[in-house]
Amino acid sequence: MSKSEVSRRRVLKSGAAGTAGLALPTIFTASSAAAFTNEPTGGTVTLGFNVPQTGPYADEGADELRAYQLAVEHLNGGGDGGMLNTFSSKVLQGNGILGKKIEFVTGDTQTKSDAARASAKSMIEKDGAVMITGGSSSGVAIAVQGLCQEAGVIFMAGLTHSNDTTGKDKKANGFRHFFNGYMSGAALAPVLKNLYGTDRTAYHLTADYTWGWTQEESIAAATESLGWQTTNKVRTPLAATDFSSYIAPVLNSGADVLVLNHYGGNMVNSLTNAVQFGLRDKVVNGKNFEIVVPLYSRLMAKGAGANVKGIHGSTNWHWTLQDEGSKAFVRSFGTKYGFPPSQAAHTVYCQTLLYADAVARAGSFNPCAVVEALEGYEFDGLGNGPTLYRAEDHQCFKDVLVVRGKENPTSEFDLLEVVEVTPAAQVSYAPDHPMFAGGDLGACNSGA
Amino acid sequence: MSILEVKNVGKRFGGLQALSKVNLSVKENTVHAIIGPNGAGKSTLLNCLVGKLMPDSGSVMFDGQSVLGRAPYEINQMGISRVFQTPEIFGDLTVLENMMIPCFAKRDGAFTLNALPGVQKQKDILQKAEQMLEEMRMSDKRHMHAAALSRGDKRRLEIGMCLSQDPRLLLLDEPTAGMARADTNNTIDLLKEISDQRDITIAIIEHDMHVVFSLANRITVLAQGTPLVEDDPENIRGNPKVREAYLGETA
Amino acid sequence: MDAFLLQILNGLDKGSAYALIALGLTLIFGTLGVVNFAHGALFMIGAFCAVTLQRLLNLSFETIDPSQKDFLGNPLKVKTPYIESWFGPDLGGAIIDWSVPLAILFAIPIMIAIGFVMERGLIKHFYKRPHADQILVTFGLAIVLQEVVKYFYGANPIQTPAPDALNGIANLGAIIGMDIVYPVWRIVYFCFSVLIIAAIFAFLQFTTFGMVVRAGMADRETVGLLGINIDRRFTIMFGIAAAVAGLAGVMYTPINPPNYHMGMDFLVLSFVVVVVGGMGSLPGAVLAGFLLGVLESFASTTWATTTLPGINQIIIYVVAIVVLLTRPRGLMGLKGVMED
Amino acid sequence: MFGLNTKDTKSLFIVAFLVVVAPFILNPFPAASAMAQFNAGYPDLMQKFVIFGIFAIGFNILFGLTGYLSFGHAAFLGIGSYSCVWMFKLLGYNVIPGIVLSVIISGIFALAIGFVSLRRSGIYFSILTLAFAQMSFALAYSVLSNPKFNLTNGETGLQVYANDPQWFHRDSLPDLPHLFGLSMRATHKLEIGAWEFQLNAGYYLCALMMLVCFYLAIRIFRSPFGLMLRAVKSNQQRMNYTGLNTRPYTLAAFVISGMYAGLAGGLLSAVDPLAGAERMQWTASGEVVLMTILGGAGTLIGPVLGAGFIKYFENIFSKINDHVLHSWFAFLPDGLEDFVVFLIHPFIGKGWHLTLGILFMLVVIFLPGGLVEGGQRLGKWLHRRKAKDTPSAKTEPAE
Repeated sequence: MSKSEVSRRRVLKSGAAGTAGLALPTIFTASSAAAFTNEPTGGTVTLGFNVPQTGPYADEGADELRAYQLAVEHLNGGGDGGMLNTFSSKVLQGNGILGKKIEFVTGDTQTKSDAARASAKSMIEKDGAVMITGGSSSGVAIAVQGLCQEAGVIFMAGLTHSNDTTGKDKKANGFRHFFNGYMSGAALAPVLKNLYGTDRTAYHLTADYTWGWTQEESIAAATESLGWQTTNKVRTPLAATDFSSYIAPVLNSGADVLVLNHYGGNMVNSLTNAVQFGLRDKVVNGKNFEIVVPLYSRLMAKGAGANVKGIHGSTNWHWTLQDEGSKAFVRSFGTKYGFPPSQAAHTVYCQTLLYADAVARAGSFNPCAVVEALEGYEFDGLGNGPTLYRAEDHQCFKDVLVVRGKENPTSEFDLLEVVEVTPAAQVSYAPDHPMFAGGDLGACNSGA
Repeated sequence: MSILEVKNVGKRFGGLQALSKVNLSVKENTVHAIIGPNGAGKSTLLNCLVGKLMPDSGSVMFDGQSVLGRAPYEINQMGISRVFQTPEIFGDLTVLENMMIPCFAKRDGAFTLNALPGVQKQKDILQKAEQMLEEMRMSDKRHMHAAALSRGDKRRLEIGMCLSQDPRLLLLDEPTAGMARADTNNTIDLLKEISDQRDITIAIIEHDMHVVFSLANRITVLAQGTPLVEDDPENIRGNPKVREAYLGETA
Repeated sequence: MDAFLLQILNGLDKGSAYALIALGLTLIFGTLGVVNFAHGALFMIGAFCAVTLQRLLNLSFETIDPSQKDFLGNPLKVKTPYIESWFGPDLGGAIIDWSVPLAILFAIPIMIAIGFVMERGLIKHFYKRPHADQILVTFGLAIVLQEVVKYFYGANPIQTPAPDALNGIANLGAIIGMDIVYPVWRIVYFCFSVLIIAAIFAFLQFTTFGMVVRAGMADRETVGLLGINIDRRFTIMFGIAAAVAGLAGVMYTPINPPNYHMGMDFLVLSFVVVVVGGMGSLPGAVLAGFLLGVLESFASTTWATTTLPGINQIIIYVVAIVVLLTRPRGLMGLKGVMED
Repeated sequence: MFGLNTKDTKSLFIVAFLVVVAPFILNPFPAASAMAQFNAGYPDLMQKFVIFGIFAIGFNILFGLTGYLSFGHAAFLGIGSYSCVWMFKLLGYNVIPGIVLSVIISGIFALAIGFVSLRRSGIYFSILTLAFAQMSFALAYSVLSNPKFNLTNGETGLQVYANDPQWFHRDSLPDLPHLFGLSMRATHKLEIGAWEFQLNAGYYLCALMMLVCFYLAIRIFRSPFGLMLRAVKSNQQRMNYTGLNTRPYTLAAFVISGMYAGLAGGLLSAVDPLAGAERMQWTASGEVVLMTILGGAGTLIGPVLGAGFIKYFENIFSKINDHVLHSWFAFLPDGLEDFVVFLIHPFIGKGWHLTLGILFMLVVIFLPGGLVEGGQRLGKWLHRRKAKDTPSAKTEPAE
């Protein structure tokens, strides 16, 4: 009996799909009955976690993956619920999303646009993922965001700090919770003014690719508006490992602040080299020489070791924050894995919750419905205070942390201390700000 | 009429005067041997003839045209083929393919982008290669890898490859070096046959007097980079200067 | 002027690492005729010898300190290295502080052992195989080695500081009345490299063993005919080359914290260095190492990058192309080596 | 047929058949089963198989035939990709101009780079090509993407923006690369029982291109030109003294393989309109070397096999995580399950590089001729077994 059923179904299905396919080649989905790409039809919904698992950012990727698994556990009703308990929206019931149990697939971006897109495509084409999230660099985030826009799925960006992600490369289907270069500059500038005064001369070392440029542009603009001078902006190759030949000219340049617009291995090495050359103990024009690292990450600070002591930078989130959301997250993450989460882990955890919540509020997995639910959405309780997902560019506006390398760490995780929580209002900018201009959000694409 | 005219050729390597004032004239349709003790400059002279080395002075004319400054492949296209001391063949290719390559070079010149028609469609080339293999009595080995051939067969193949281009001048660099007696004799017979049956000039550099006197009808003796004497074999055999310089010990 | 001298120093320092890696590479080319794509991985393993020793010395027992809390609010577990409890905080602390220099002693036997195992277990079977096969198998090995390291140590860089006494800066220019400050450890690194290079050359020049190896490099078959067991000596040379790469790695760790892919970062560069120097030429490798290091430093100056944007990223390759086109076998290459 | 001998015609037909039915044979497991993880029959991966197949076939014309080991072929892949995306930006999303231009531009670059690099041989040639490719990569990544002269769009990758001219774009055409209106992303899903198969337009375009490339490669292999290239590999000295100028032969091979690479790059952009600079990095050049050697350098089908092998690992193994492992071994008792997962864990997911590295070594050590040799050995072994069986079967009745 079951046999005949199978064969009948086969005939019907392939016949129907056949005619539909011939008449009008559809994009990504075959059955024109589906309302949007990868509409979940069974009792489960698949999310795609696309993180660097090989290459220099593999550790961050691994931390993101841990946070994703934790988020899935919480959303499916497992564990202690984490930030679900502190999240301002209460529509999530711990029964998956819209009653569908969450399943996930993982992939390796290799921190290369090509590989990241290939991996995301396999999630969409093969595994039927309805949302892609992750990444630990802006190039990859922008590449995958573009793909998701074309394919008609939602992209919830992971760690991406370039202005372009929600600037000139913004896409309707893409959303960023993480802060950006402009915000780093705007948050840091007042703190730097208080600490170092307004009569300062800055020397920039910048990683020579898009993120570095937007970071440099942002921080230079912010500090110059304080009255600081900029003596030099030097681009360093991404592949550089030894920065001595870039650090040495700083010594006699007359500058008294060195800004390192570097991330990852670049930042670890350039900071190590700068300290090696005695810059931290140097006195120029009667002022102590200072080093600033606009984008800090605890994982990278660990790589730089004692060199980070007393050096300022900004970060999206830090595990020492004492609000209820952060505490709940650190508790459930720490209990499960034995160490506190990184900011990358935090942002992707939030993104997963925010996506699930948006679907639940919209009552549909349809990307366009999700976009509508997220646009202009205000929420709280996810560790960054009251936050707005701005409709114009899909960027989250929230408080930004200014942190400093701790002088006397009590543990291997206790490397940074929060100096200042810059309120969201101070880091906000107009959607058409020149640093973000040139992009077009376009219309949401559901793939239908 | 001489086909190859070497005039006043000199060549220095650092402090060593390898060749000085070499004059040589090879007549058409003869077998001309160049002999001399080790270090006499035989190989250097040969390399100057085929474009591998550029002499410091003098001239080398082939059939009225200078060969100096030309690349080896150009000189070959002028009609000079060279057989090496250790056979230089295409070891990775089959015997038949080895034989086809010079045929292509003869037909198509130094370079032709003949990338689409199959080799098997080139009937004229195939026929010529097969015919040459027949002549070399190697037809039965046509599908063997050339590297797997015996030393003697490699030598035959190489000579066959040179002949398939119908060169006007065939240069042989100690063609029997390292060969067993039987192989040497076979090679002598082969070369005799070639010079008898073909309209070809052969210049041969040789150590082995047996080979030289079996083949050559003109001999130049080189000593210390300069020609000692040039004469017919009978006269060379009896020449005391040559005996002193070279044959004295070996003859 | 002092900026100029500083860049020379930087160049020599970079060149030290290039020269040491290239020296080992070219030793292996020259002696064994093997293209070793795993040589960068050996450099990396050397660096992780230092990391491992640092970890070993920091092996700790935990005591619970109820007065402090960890990040989850539980009582903090305070770690005390065994070394400190055995030797007292002063001596124990000093031993930990000097872990990088101590790692030299730790790394030499390990690297030589790794070299032996690699040569006898794998490379030996590839002497007669085409270079392409050698490249593929050693590249595979390099991937395996680096993934194993990544599995145990993670992907992030690991800080391995120099001893405090060598961590500061020194005023080199004081002697000539100028103000040229330079990190002490970088000076140590340069001196160390010169020492190692000199030792290798002396070893090859003045010992019987070295003479045989040099003869073997020139003509392996003839030396083999003399009844000398050249293979065993070549195995030892492979061990030495591995040790040189390893030591370069150990001493490099305080300059830049090591990570698992640092070998790959240096691999391509060191191949360029070897080829620019000339395949199979030891002095060539050293010369090219320092030369490219210095040129790279100068190309990184603002003056150079404003004159020719991007020159700092391509200088090595430009030099490689120019050298290879004007000197077919590199600066000091030997004829016929690796040309087929 | 097609000017090929029977054996080659047969292999061409076999390849054509496999390529056509690839969406089916690459999806042997039902979509919902645990083994579906190993299914490779989805558009992106199938496209990668054939595109990198083209890349490797082209590389093999240079390396397999002449023995010149280029370490910079990824540069042509990248140049092809950029050219194609530029056509999208300027003209519109039809893939034909992009693909044509990518072949032409990469051919021009190959001519220039080859002309210089081929003055040297052996490892010196390899390093020259590597140097050119690394320069291209470094420049594309940073200098050529500065705001004043943005040729490559740097780290993000070159892509089409809404304000690009796209002169021939009309609203009726898809807003994605298409072939006269047929979107490259158009996928027809076929559900047969528990199985699901995807027939993708982009894949079939690439597959068609690959067949053409494969066919041309066969013709080149069997032509006098191919013979000359093999002669170059075998003995350049003899070539020169046979009146043949080796330089133009190697240069022609270099340019042809560069154009193959450019075509592959163009197709990459055609199925996914974003061209990243990483495509030009030395690791990408190394990848095609590995593909070719792994599959069997100098053989016709080897490079395609090698390309498939590497891309399969990259895309399938990297996606297996502990979660998946646990679901596979759920039938085992708990302790044993954890133990098995623990054992396999280092080799999958983030450890896929390790697995690939080990496999490289195993293949090179035990199968010097690459996967093709493996196949031949397997064939011989089967043949022998059959041969053993047959005589015994024949002798039986006699008894």
